[in-house]
Amino acid sequence: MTAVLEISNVKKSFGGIKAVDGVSFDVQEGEILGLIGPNGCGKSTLFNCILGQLTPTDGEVKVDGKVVTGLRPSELNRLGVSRTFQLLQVFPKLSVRENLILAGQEHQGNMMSRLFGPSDAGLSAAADQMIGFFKLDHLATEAAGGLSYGQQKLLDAAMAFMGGPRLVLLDEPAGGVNLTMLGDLKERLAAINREKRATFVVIEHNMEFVMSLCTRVMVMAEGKLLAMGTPAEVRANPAVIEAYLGH
Amino acid sequence: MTINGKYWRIALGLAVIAALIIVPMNFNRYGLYILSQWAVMTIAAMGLNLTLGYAGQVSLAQGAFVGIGAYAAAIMTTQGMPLIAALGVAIVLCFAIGWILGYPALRVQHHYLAFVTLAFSTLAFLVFRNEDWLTKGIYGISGIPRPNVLGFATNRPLPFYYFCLGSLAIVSLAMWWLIRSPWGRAFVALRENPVRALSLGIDTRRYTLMAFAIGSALGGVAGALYAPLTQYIDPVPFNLSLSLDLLMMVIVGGSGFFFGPFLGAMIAVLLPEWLRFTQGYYLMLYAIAVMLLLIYSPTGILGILDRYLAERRTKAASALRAVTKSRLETAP
Amino acid sequence: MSNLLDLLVAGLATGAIYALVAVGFTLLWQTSQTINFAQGEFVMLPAFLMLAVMHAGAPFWLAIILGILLSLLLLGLGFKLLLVDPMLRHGVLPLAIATMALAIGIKEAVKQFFSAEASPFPSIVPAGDVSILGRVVSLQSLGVLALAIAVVIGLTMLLNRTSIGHQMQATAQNPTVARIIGVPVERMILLTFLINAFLVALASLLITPIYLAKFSSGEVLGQAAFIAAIVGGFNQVRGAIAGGLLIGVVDNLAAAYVSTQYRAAVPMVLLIVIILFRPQGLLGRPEERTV
Amino acid sequence: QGAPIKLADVAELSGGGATVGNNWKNGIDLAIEEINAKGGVLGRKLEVTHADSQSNPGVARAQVQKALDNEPYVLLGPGYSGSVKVTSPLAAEAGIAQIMGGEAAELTQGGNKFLFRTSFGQQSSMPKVAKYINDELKAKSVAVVWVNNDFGKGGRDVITKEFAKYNIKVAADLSTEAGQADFAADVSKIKAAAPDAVFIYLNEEESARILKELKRQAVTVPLMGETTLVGQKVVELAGDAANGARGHVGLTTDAPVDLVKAFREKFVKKYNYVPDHNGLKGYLAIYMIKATTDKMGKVDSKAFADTLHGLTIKAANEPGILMDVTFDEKGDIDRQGFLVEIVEGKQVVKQVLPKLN
Amino acid sequence: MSDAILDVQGLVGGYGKMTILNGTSFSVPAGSITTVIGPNGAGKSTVFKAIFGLLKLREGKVVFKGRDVTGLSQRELLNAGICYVPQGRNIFPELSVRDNIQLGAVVARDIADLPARIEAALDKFPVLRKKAAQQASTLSGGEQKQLEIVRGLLLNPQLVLIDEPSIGLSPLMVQQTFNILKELRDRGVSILMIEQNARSALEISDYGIVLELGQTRLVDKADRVLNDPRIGQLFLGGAMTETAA
Ligand SMILES: Nc1ncnc2c1ncn2[C@@H]1O[C@H](COP(=O)(O)OP(=O)(O)OP(=O)(O)O)[C@@H](O)[C@H]1O
Ligand SMILES: Nc1ncnc2c1ncn2[C@@H]1O[C@H](COP(=O)(O)OP(=O)(O)OP(=O)(O)O)[C@@H](O)[C@H]1O
Ligand SMILES: [Mg+2]
Ligand SMILES: [Mg+2]
Repeated sequence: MTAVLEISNVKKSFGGIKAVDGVSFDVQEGEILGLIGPNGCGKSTLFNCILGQLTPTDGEVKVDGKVVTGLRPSELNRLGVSRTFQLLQVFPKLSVRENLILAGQEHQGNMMSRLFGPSDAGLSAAADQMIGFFKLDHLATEAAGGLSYGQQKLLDAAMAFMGGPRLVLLDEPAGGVNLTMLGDLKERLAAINREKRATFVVIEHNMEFVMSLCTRVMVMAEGKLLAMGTPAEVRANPAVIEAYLGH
Repeated sequence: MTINGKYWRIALGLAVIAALIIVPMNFNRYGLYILSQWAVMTIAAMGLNLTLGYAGQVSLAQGAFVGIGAYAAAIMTTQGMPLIAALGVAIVLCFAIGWILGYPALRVQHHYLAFVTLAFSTLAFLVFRNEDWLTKGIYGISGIPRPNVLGFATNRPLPFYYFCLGSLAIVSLAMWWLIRSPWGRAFVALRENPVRALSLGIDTRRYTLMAFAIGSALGGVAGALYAPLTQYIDPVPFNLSLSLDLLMMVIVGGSGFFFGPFLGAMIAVLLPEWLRFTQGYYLMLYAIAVMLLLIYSPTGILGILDRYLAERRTKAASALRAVTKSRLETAP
Repeated sequence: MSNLLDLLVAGLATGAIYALVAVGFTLLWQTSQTINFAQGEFVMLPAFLMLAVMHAGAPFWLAIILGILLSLLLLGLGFKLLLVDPMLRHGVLPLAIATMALAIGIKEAVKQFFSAEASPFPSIVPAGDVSILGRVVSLQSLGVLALAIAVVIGLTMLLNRTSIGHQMQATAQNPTVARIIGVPVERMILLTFLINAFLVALASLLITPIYLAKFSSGEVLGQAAFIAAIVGGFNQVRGAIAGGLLIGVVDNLAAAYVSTQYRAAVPMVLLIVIILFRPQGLLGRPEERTV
Repeated sequence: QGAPIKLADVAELSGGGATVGNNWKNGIDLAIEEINAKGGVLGRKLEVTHADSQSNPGVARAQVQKALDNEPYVLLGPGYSGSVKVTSPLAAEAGIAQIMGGEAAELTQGGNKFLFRTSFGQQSSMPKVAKYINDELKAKSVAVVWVNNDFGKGGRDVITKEFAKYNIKVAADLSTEAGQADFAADVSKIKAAAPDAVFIYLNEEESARILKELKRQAVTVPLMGETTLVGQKVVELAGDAANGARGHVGLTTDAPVDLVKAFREKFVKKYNYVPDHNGLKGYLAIYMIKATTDKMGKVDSKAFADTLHGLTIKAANEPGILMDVTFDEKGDIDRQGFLVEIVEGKQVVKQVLPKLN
Repeated sequence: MSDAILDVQGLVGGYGKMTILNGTSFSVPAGSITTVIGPNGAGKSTVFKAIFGLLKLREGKVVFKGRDVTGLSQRELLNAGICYVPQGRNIFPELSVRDNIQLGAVVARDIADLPARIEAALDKFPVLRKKAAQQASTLSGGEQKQLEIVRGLLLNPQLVLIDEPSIGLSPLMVQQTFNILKELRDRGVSILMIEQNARSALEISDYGIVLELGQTRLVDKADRVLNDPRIGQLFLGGAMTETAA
């Protein structure tokens, strides 16, 4: 197995606040890594540092062995890294289908072919398939801003898959998604993981989801790595129970 | 939109085009001048509509680009060069300057961006006015010739109007193509949610600069037509108020709608003319009319149409939902 | 050297005027996220209202009171009901454009119903000069500066220390949520525009004796003040003071040491530089969002 | 009793030149009202349409085009030299006389046979100013303050040329903006240059502001200007600070001429304010039309320009013309002028500069 | 259910011409926790908006304590004793955390013990105390949600409408929030909650409502809803339990 993502000693502080305080770990190809930790422990900030949304104060991020710190999110995405956001991030005035085409179009052809080629960049079929899968058929032509919370969340996840990514970072994909749908989503992730060897890092507070989906779970607390291990190990770890799980 | 609706739209479009060609044939010089002005301003507004309406980048510099285009045309054609060359220079120059002006948009947005571009617009005006050696300063450049197009002289108002109309047609087609291409979608993404766009591999930086550059280049085209239209230019028409007028055209017509600039320019160019009979009150009435229009439809004239279409769409969607519903209800 | 001091003092005097007008921009942004392109005209108009009352034979003090009341009515209540209400929901631009049209409307109306000529305006501050550090400064300028500072302090206290102020800001930042937690949103918006109307009336009273009452004086003033507001920090009322004074001084220094022909360029360049290197302005608060 | 005689006016009714244009328009309306009250011209009433150029040459061109399409008897305006420049070829092409308010020197130099001034062009007024500065003020170095538009720049260009003839040095050459409010920096530059005199060529309001600032900074050298420095408006706006300012005045409502005083009273009565020279220009334009038409004895738009060239109109015969005036072949004007000084808030005529011929 | 504090009767309404609610009816027994579940887009949030006067209804009415409150303003509803914590992110980004919280009490009449109440709330969410002076937009997603919950419960309401409070909260904080809701219920406050985290929510609830396509599919005791196999299959991810087990 090779490491798709290598994080070494990443730090990020805002003024005096150390949001991420020296985190290092690797993600192997084909892995589904869960990332959990109390609110405000720096999970989303870590994602943002990895993906170039924020510049880390210190440390290094490698994708496929290549240093990517300082690359912009779009460049990372072109390398096959995509993501979802914790807070709703869709294009509210575009229709669901347009949202999905948009999410994939930069992975088709080049600037010129996108200017002179077909209007949908050849993605209509793929988009409709995605729509079907997430049960958004009756909403395909509706503006994404008018979707319910959970539907937008699903759309956001669907968008992350349109570019055929190799590494996907999901920030709380389950929040607000109906349990039945969530089961489907989980299966979908597992399937993509199996068939396309895509790698996932998932931030989630839904323990059932994390524990049943992930091969490995990492726990953060106060910007630092608190524990790392299989779901069962983590669930039994007293420090994790104390800081995060409760009971 | 049903098939029927589509035919209606095409028919309507052809009728408007035919009217634009035929009706002005017996207009007087003044009427043709105003219509030519409308065509020119529409081109400039279309450029701004791309930058602002589609890509969401507020610019108060479009007037300056019209100025740059106009000066390029005036200086070159009074030196005996053909307008087509001047047009090329205007496009390239405005594209390049627009590209550079786009850089601030990578750092700031909204009103901050508006003011950076406003500052640029003021600087451009000062250059037009102060650099006498190039622009003849405040005295302006007179005796700007009108071009020969395909061997036809356009000195008379009617041929020149057709020249402007033809230019407008070409620009419109190019714009239409651009907007419906994936680029157009990327521009909208920039406006709607740049953060998400970036994470989807959309090079927001390049698209932002493109939006500025292409929009500005269209400003340059408009300027290069404006110079032979008035045959005299000085710096004053290209001050901030032109930029504000163009902005008004875009918003009043309906920003982010393809036909918005056509209507916006019509309001801005023709409405004051229609109101002239009220003498001293005409600008006041014009201002009131613009305000009333925006009060009635803050999203511009095409916003009204859009509201109507949206209603039809939701009706259709509602029906779709009803179907889903009955299907689910009959399911076990 | 003495020359430099002269310029500084003169620049501060002009800057105080910009500051006083700029406060309105920052106030409206902080409390309703609106941009009023007619703010310069808003400052121009009350003076004419007062002049009109005086022409009708009323004494100056009565004209001031009536002028302020009329401003509250027209520029506060009327503005809010007619333009702000229908457009506020549709984002910044439509309203901004509507205020541009309004600016034209006000200018034309003043020209049509009063005069295209400039007229002098009585000063409530005695017209004398005082000497500070050996420099001659007019009492009027000092009055403007004092008022600008007082207004900024007063508004800052109101916005940051009182519940009303928080409610006004909440209304601006997220009206739906403000409504949900019981903020009387309509009243807050009205209050915002009434305060603005009151401020422009005061500003008009102090500035017009220096600027003269003229239909077009709002253009220059509005634009300079706008730039001052951005430079100082658009989302903080206190930014107006910093920006106003800075622009006033820079403008004067530029005219003296750069080139009078390019005088207007210098504040613009300053604006660009400041926005690019400190987008939030000198005293503004950076707009941070987590994603 | 024929149909009314149609006149068309295109002026700066809004935008930067609104003050100019509105004065001009009011002057025109006043004259027409008077003439029509007395039975019109050759028994026909005058009728004018006003159009707004928005102080923008492009719009001016459109409006003039529109006006010409309606075939007026004579075209009036515009007042901005740039706007005159774009529109005069149209009028010439249509063969219609254009009586305008622009003062830029070059307007009448191009051999246009249809263009007429209502006041001195800068090429006739500036030499008088320069001569006065040289002969009377004996200044060897002068600071020039001008407003950076076509009016100000034109004046500045002519006067600096004239100064060169007298070997007068331009100690400071200060461009200012229309609508500028703060002249502290300009005045401190003037002080630093220590000239023997200051030549000020600004609009009325800015003139008033710079006069105040000159006083505040205690500049005591003679201040010289043109009509716009010593007008009643400036005195009203600048108060004490205007005292001592001198200027050459081609047209002023303060002229020590009874007819002009009477005009001023009529104007104030109708419009409630004291007109500047643009009000006079508009008024005179109409009386030029009347005198020329009376002279021709017919309303003939084609012959109009020919008749007006070389015509002398005497105030004795046509009181509305206020002062005797002669038009040369270029359409330039010759008339009495004045050198005035503000003394205790009043214009005092120091010299009368007689008509050249 | 005669002692219903809230009675929702035949609501019909939606966005523009689109109908989302097709005659939704249910009632909320006083002093209970009632949880609404249903698929995404069923119209759950829309019902809350309708109750809280944020949606124009075409038909139906909302009765609170026997009084028709349909179409009242939010201020009036708050004064009547209903408060509402919406879904998603609903903070005032440029105000400080403390100012945000204090704004929760704009309509409060008894402000004497307000500081004490705020302190008590901050005790339950210590992160917020630590960050009280920070600008609210710099909070993490979950912290923002905590802020909203604190702000929303600052008044002494009789009925709380709370829309998916668990989104973004860590398990510990979900427990904390549910504990607070239970405490409120024990003090006699009625709670109407929407949750996708349906199992945990139904466990602390007294009643459950299943909403689908804008209509009430089922209203029953919470444990019965939880154990209804068909409901489990359709809305609670029936298969999930097996994999998790
Ligand atoms: N602002 C809006 N404009 C148009 N349609 C909307 C709007 N908000 C919601 N809808 C539509 O109404 C339906 C119901 O939405 P609602 O938010 O009530 O769902 P929900 O049951 O709360 O779902 P979730 O569990 O995902 O939050 C959805 O299909 C959605 O598309
Ligand atoms: N722009 C900012 N300025 C100051 N502090 C910030 C900023 N952005 C984030 N923080 C702080 O950094 C910390 C980590 O935030 P982050 O969003 O990464 O948390 P998280 O682990 O994703 O939490 P959650 O589970 O609630 O989403 C928080 O304490 C937050 O307040
Ligand atoms: Mg997070
Ligand atoms: Mg919902």
